[in-house]
Amino acid sequence: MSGAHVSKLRKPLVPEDKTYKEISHEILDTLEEKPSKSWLICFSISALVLTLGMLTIGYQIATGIGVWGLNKTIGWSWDITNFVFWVGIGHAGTLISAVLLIFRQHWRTAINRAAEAMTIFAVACAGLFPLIHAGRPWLLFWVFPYPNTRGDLWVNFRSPLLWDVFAISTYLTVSLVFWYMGLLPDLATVRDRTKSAFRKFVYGVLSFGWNGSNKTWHHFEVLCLVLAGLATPLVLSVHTIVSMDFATSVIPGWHTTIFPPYFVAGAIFSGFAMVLTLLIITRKVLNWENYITMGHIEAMCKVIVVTGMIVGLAYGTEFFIAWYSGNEYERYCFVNRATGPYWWAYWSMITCNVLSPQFFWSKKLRTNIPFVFVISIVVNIGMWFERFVIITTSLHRDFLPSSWAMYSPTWVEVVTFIGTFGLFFTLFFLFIRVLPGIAVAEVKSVYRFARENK
Amino acid sequence: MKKFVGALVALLVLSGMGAYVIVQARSLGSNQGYAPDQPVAFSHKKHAGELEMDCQYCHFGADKGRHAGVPPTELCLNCHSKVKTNSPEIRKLQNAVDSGENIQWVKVNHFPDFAYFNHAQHVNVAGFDCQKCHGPVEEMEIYEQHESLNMGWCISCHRDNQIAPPEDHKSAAGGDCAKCHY
Amino acid sequence: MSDLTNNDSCGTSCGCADSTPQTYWQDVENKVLDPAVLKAEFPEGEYEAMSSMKNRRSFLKIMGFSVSALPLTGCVKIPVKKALPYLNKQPDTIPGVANWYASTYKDMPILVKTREGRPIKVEGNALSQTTFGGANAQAQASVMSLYDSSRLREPKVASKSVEWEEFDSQLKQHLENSEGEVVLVTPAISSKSELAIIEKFSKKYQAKHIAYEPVSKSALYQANKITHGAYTGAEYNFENADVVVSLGADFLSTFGNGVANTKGYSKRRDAKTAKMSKHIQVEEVMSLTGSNADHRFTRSVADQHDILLGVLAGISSTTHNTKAENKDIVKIIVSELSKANGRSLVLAGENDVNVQVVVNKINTELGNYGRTISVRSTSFEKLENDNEFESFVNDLSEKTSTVIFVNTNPVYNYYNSEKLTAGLKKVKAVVSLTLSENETSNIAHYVAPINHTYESWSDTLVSKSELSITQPTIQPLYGTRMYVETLMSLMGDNTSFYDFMKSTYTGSTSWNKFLHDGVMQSASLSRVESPRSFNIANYIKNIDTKSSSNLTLSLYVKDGIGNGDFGDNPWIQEMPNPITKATWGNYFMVSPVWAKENSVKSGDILEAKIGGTTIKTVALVQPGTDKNTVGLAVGYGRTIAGKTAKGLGVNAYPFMSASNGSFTYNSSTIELKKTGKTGILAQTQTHHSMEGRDIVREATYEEYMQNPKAGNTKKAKLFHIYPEHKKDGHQWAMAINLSTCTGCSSCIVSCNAENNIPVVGKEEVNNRREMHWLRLDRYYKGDESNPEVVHMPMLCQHCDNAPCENVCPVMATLQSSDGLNQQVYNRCVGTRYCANNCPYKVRRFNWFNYDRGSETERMVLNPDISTRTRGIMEKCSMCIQRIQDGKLSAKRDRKPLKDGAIQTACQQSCPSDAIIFGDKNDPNSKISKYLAEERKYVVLEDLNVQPRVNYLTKIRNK
Amino acid sequence: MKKEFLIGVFDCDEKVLEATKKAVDKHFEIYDVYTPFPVHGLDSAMGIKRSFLPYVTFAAGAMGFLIAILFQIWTSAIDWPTIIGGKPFISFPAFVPITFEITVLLAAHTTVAAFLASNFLFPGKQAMILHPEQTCNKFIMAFDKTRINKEDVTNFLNNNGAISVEEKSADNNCFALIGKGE
Repeated sequence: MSGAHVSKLRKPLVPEDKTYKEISHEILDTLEEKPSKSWLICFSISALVLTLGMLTIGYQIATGIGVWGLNKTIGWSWDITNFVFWVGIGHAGTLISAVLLIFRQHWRTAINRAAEAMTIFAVACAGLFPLIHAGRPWLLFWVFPYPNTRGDLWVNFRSPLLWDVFAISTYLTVSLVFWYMGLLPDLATVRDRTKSAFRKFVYGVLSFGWNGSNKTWHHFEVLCLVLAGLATPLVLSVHTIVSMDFATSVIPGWHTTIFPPYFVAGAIFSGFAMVLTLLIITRKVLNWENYITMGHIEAMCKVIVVTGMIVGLAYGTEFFIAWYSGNEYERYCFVNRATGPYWWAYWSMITCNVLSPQFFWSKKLRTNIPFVFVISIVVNIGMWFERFVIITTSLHRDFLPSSWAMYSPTWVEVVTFIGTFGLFFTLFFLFIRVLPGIAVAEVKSVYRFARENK
Repeated sequence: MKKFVGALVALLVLSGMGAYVIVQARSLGSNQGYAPDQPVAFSHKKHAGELEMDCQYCHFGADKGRHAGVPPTELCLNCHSKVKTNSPEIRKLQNAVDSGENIQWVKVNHFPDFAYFNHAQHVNVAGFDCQKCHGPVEEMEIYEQHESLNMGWCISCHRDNQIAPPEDHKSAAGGDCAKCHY
Repeated sequence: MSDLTNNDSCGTSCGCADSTPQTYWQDVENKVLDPAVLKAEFPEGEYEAMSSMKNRRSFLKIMGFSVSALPLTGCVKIPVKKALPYLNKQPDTIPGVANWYASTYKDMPILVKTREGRPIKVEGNALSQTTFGGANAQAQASVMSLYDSSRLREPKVASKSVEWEEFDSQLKQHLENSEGEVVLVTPAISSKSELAIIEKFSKKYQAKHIAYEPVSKSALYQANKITHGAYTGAEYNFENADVVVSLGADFLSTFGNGVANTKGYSKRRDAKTAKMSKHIQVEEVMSLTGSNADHRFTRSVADQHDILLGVLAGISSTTHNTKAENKDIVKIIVSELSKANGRSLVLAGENDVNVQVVVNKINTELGNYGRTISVRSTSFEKLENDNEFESFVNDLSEKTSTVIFVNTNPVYNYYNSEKLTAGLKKVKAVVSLTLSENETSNIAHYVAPINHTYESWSDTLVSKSELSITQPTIQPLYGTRMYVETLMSLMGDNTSFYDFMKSTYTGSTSWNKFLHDGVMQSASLSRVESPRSFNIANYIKNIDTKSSSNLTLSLYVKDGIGNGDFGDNPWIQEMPNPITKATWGNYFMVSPVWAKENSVKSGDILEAKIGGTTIKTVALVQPGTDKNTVGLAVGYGRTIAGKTAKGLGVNAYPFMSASNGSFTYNSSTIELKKTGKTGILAQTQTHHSMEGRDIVREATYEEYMQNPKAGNTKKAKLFHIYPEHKKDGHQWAMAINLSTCTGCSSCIVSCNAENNIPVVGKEEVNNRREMHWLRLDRYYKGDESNPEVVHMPMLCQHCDNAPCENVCPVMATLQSSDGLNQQVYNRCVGTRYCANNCPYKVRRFNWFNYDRGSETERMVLNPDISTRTRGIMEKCSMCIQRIQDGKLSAKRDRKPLKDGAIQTACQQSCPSDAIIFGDKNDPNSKISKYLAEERKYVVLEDLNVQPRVNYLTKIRNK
Repeated sequence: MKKEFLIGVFDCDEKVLEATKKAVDKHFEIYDVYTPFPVHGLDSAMGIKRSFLPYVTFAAGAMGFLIAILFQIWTSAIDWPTIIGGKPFISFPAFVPITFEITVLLAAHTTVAAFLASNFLFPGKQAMILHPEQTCNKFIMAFDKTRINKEDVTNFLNNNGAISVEEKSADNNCFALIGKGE
């Protein structure tokens, strides 16, 4: 594998010359080694935060939703904000693996595994909120249409919340199998490399008896394509449906036909930002600079600029339509967002989402890793505010001024939200410890891209 | 071929298990057939069957109001102050009235309190026989819950008997949730 | 009672911080039932119903009953429940069927609904010719006070509990042996039989009977004595009044018989049915009555005096130099009054004899006596007399043998409490007959509980020509005794008051009819007094018209709480004040002008210096308050009271004073300063402007007369993209007349009582989580110092195209075939999506398991309605239980359902008949006629949610 | 059951691709080629037929679509029609999202199930490994010893870039891992 020829037009996706074996080793050795100190610290903090979050949720379920800061006017706030926030983050992974697969974007191979894992963990965090936001979560199984003793009382298929149930569960399970199918060859590699009998057994079970047979590879590639084909509309549908929670309602600020594309763009925006955040950490911690290259980071920055501008356009369009519609409630709602008691949330959103990505026009800035890291976090903060603005400021002043009210979160909501970060990072740190964090087989398959063998 | 047979068997076993779970789940919480021992060995068979007493002689609330009611102990003594006064079971009644310590009957038909049921609606207005819901009480030595009394059971009857009200009463509203739940 | 502990353990403690302890409540599907509900749900329970007057057994025995809910050992499939029949047949009681008894609450003839012997709901008695079926919020809430667990349960001598016999013998011995004066202090009494017993008692022990009311109308009675020769109140006939001028008199609520006044007043407020009256109000703080006025002027008390004298001068031969700023007001009033000679009514709220004499003079001059106002004397009343009470306090000495306080609490609500207490210390024995322990009973040697009204017999003069019976609807819950029977017993008379009272009504038919109807009309109960001559100049000269540049404290009476008697009633505490929308406590009501000058915001804690006293409480910036006036409600700041009232708010009574022989409520100078701290001002509404939205539609009377559609011309262009569902059979609808709705809030409490709506407490109201299904939106319009006010009852609109229904994932809310928006509590999982998507924000979520009080207190619950546990959405059901009951009754009688046979709780309680409910498919129904009205509109029509609740344009006679 | 194989070990994807093409030309019956990643063109070189999976996807998707739409219509309009928000019993627009989701759900999962079933992959299956690095960096061309001329093939492999040619016997008992093996 020595003496690779380097293309003049494109840079190879794996910049340094490696053997396939070296690739395997560099990526998979983490799984064999004892956990590093930094990993242990990160993991412990995450697990601690997760535990705190879970205890808080336990307290909330035992006592009642009243421990949150909601009221008769504002029935949703942090709970659904966090839900939409996490669902949004959960979009980039599938998008990277599915859409980019269909478009044959080979650079995706280095990041798709982690991004997909992130998707699943984010969707798990998201799914938590609809569960715990219910007044009687122990009865939530009623949302499934199963035969029952109540004269077969079914569910309301007209409810966007029910659409959510189907959309989120479909998305979660399809993402999960998609991700897991992709893992099979790599798990087999781990299984065959490891010396430990225990690992051999565990990865043996997990790898489904994969042996690299080309008959299987053939079906496998078709399967990936099919799943990618299904996941692409799916990923668009999920945030579309989430946006319909609001778009199909009558509340000014919610009742907006622009929501589906606006939400999807926002989701990609926030998802890519989160992928950036995570991968910047991971490539540093695991020394994967060779696989997750500056090219990847730049590409993602460009996606962020584009989606950020789409989101900005959506903000402008919303405002324009509210004025143009002549509907006094709509008009008031949007003026209230910008100038009402929650003006700071609105302007935080604008600053973080529309202004901050503009820095990425400059190549200097978008190749400055600490800067990119900061902006990626800023974008996520902005996207959280976007959902908060949509949900809370629309609700707090709707039609009848007599019911106008204010909202502020309690410690329970704050800790629960932080707790989901605990869940997310606990899962993520576990993932990079026990599963191949980069799709080894796929990296190998694109290793020769823009590089010719002698 | 073997694979197919195996898969088929597995499928059959799985669907069988599923069906079993569904059937079991559907009878969950139902108390059908519940026939507890009562503190007084009262026989509906004797009173309602052989003696052909009218149900509403004792359960006089059934025609008038929400509850059919367990009859006041004094009511039993209308007859039993003369009839079979020596029976130890009857003496329990007399003792109860004398001492003021009431007899604790065991409730058989249990309705959850989120479901409103009105006897008068069914007995007086719809004109149903008691047996329609309570089964052949006149044959029961020990009274038992004859029907499942779950919502599906209520609903099936409400569907079958879209009770035609007298001309002027309009909507029987037989299927509305708020017929029972409020 | 083993089952009770069982219940405790199954309950969940609630974390909402409030002074009231949180306890448990059963889940709607919890199989271990709470006994209070069990009693209702499964009335085979042995508790003995108070079904007839004759067959009453000790209710305490009921408390010993037992309904076991023990899980079967081993196979826990369903808990074993015991069904306990009545031991004895209970005539008139059919389990699950309500009995209604006529009774009286204060001056309101009422009907009490009992279920299995428990009073659970109060409604007005429609046979009354005084209140015509109206009942105010207090009457609605009174049933809650009955069960109050802070009620006193046994007599006490020197703080030690004793048996009744012991109490009687000790006190009797004291009365017989002790030398000196005996004084009996009661509230104002207008009961024939009670007064007869008191008279006997007075005779036997040479006792002096004084009537005392902390919120006194003594000056009015004195004025009537001067002008008509009778120490009595006046009766007003608002129905005959074309022009009503009120100077600070809150006649729709706290001045006189508010319900009777509202009934008459509202008959002239519906522009469709009668010539609309014109109402002019001049007042220093915004009152409920003022909020309904066609012309309202914010003026200080001194300015009101000025206006009063100006008006007198304008219509009579007296002269007065009216201040420049009041000239216009006087001009308007005089011109309106002179257009309506003999058909007008002038009232003043101030407890000042000079003012009241001048008012009487004005009414005389206008020829109103005999038409809109009458003074009738009767021997069947003993009214409060501030003078008498003043001299009683002054004369307290060692010479006084005994002071018996009957249901009065002057140690709390007399302005000079210290002097009174010091005086009482000299008295040999202080006796307090009281419902629950209070500040007065605390210093009394003998303390004995009295019955609640619903445990008592009485006959009350509710108007000068109508008697209303009070009959018990339950055995005394806590071993209490009617105070009259205590007096009888102290006289050695061991017969019952019931027998005595009955014996005064000769002829069994009249008694039975009285008992059945609850009311009895007779002109012979009183005599009409005609005006006498007097020298008006003597009174004019005593009226002070000098404006003060200092802040003046004006004490006012809050609707509901009244003089403080209702402090321990959680329903009343949580009822938002009709004007301020504040609950749970009192506050300094300051004008927006003053607030701006001193940069004070609502919720700031202010420190006030009044005389030598300093108090601190929150400020509420109230539009329509005079800039030199600070309003403060009486009735708060209790130090010895039940769990609800204790420590809530500040006591305003010490800032009363006495002058001209009567109590004065608005003379103290007050200095206010900011403390820099903020407090809780639990308001249910914090935004007061309609923001120019099309919510309440309005027109002036003039515009309406030209075009009945005036103000209601906007019509949204609606179209349906779907075919509509067929709407046959009964189709329920409601109409609310905004012209007659006064905002009195009786409907709110009635709805609470009918529908088991939980009380959430101050903190939770402040968190904007009150549970009221029906709320009254109050909006201000125009000038901040004197805004126009609208009241709008807002409840579930039962939309045909309900946005809430679409979004519920589990179909817990859907449309019924008769057009109601049903909420199925037991199906609800609590996503709150429906509440978010409700444009009217009328859905209420159970954030916690709310405290339903003690076991006895829970007996007030309506057994036909489930109590909702936490995590469940609830809302107005249009009183579905009443609809079901009405339909069932009609079906049982094999008769068509009559229009009006079904009344919702809010409709029934409305003293101004502003709410109409019925079948809109019935062309002859009242509701159909309302729906065909030109004034009819629906709120947020352009959303095309097709509400079933309609509103009629508010017409102002401007 | 043991099976005897002759394997050629390659260290480069291009070489194994070339060799495969030639082997097919020479009519050597290739048992399978094992590669650590999918080598582009290898499947067609081996003459593997186009995967049937897309047909499964389509069929399952169509099935999901039908099930979803019919179930929603049946529950909302036939089994228990309820008036919700004034909308018709069959509110087609409202049924679209769930119909789409169920279509995707069924299509995706059925395809995965078909993939696993057709390749006989399941959790705990014992992988048949002919060379320890076949999932890492070696490309293995395997021949069933019983169906080839050993010498010809060995020569062929040696001449076409194989770094070594080995004889392997492999246990293809797929259950060995979970302890049911011999």
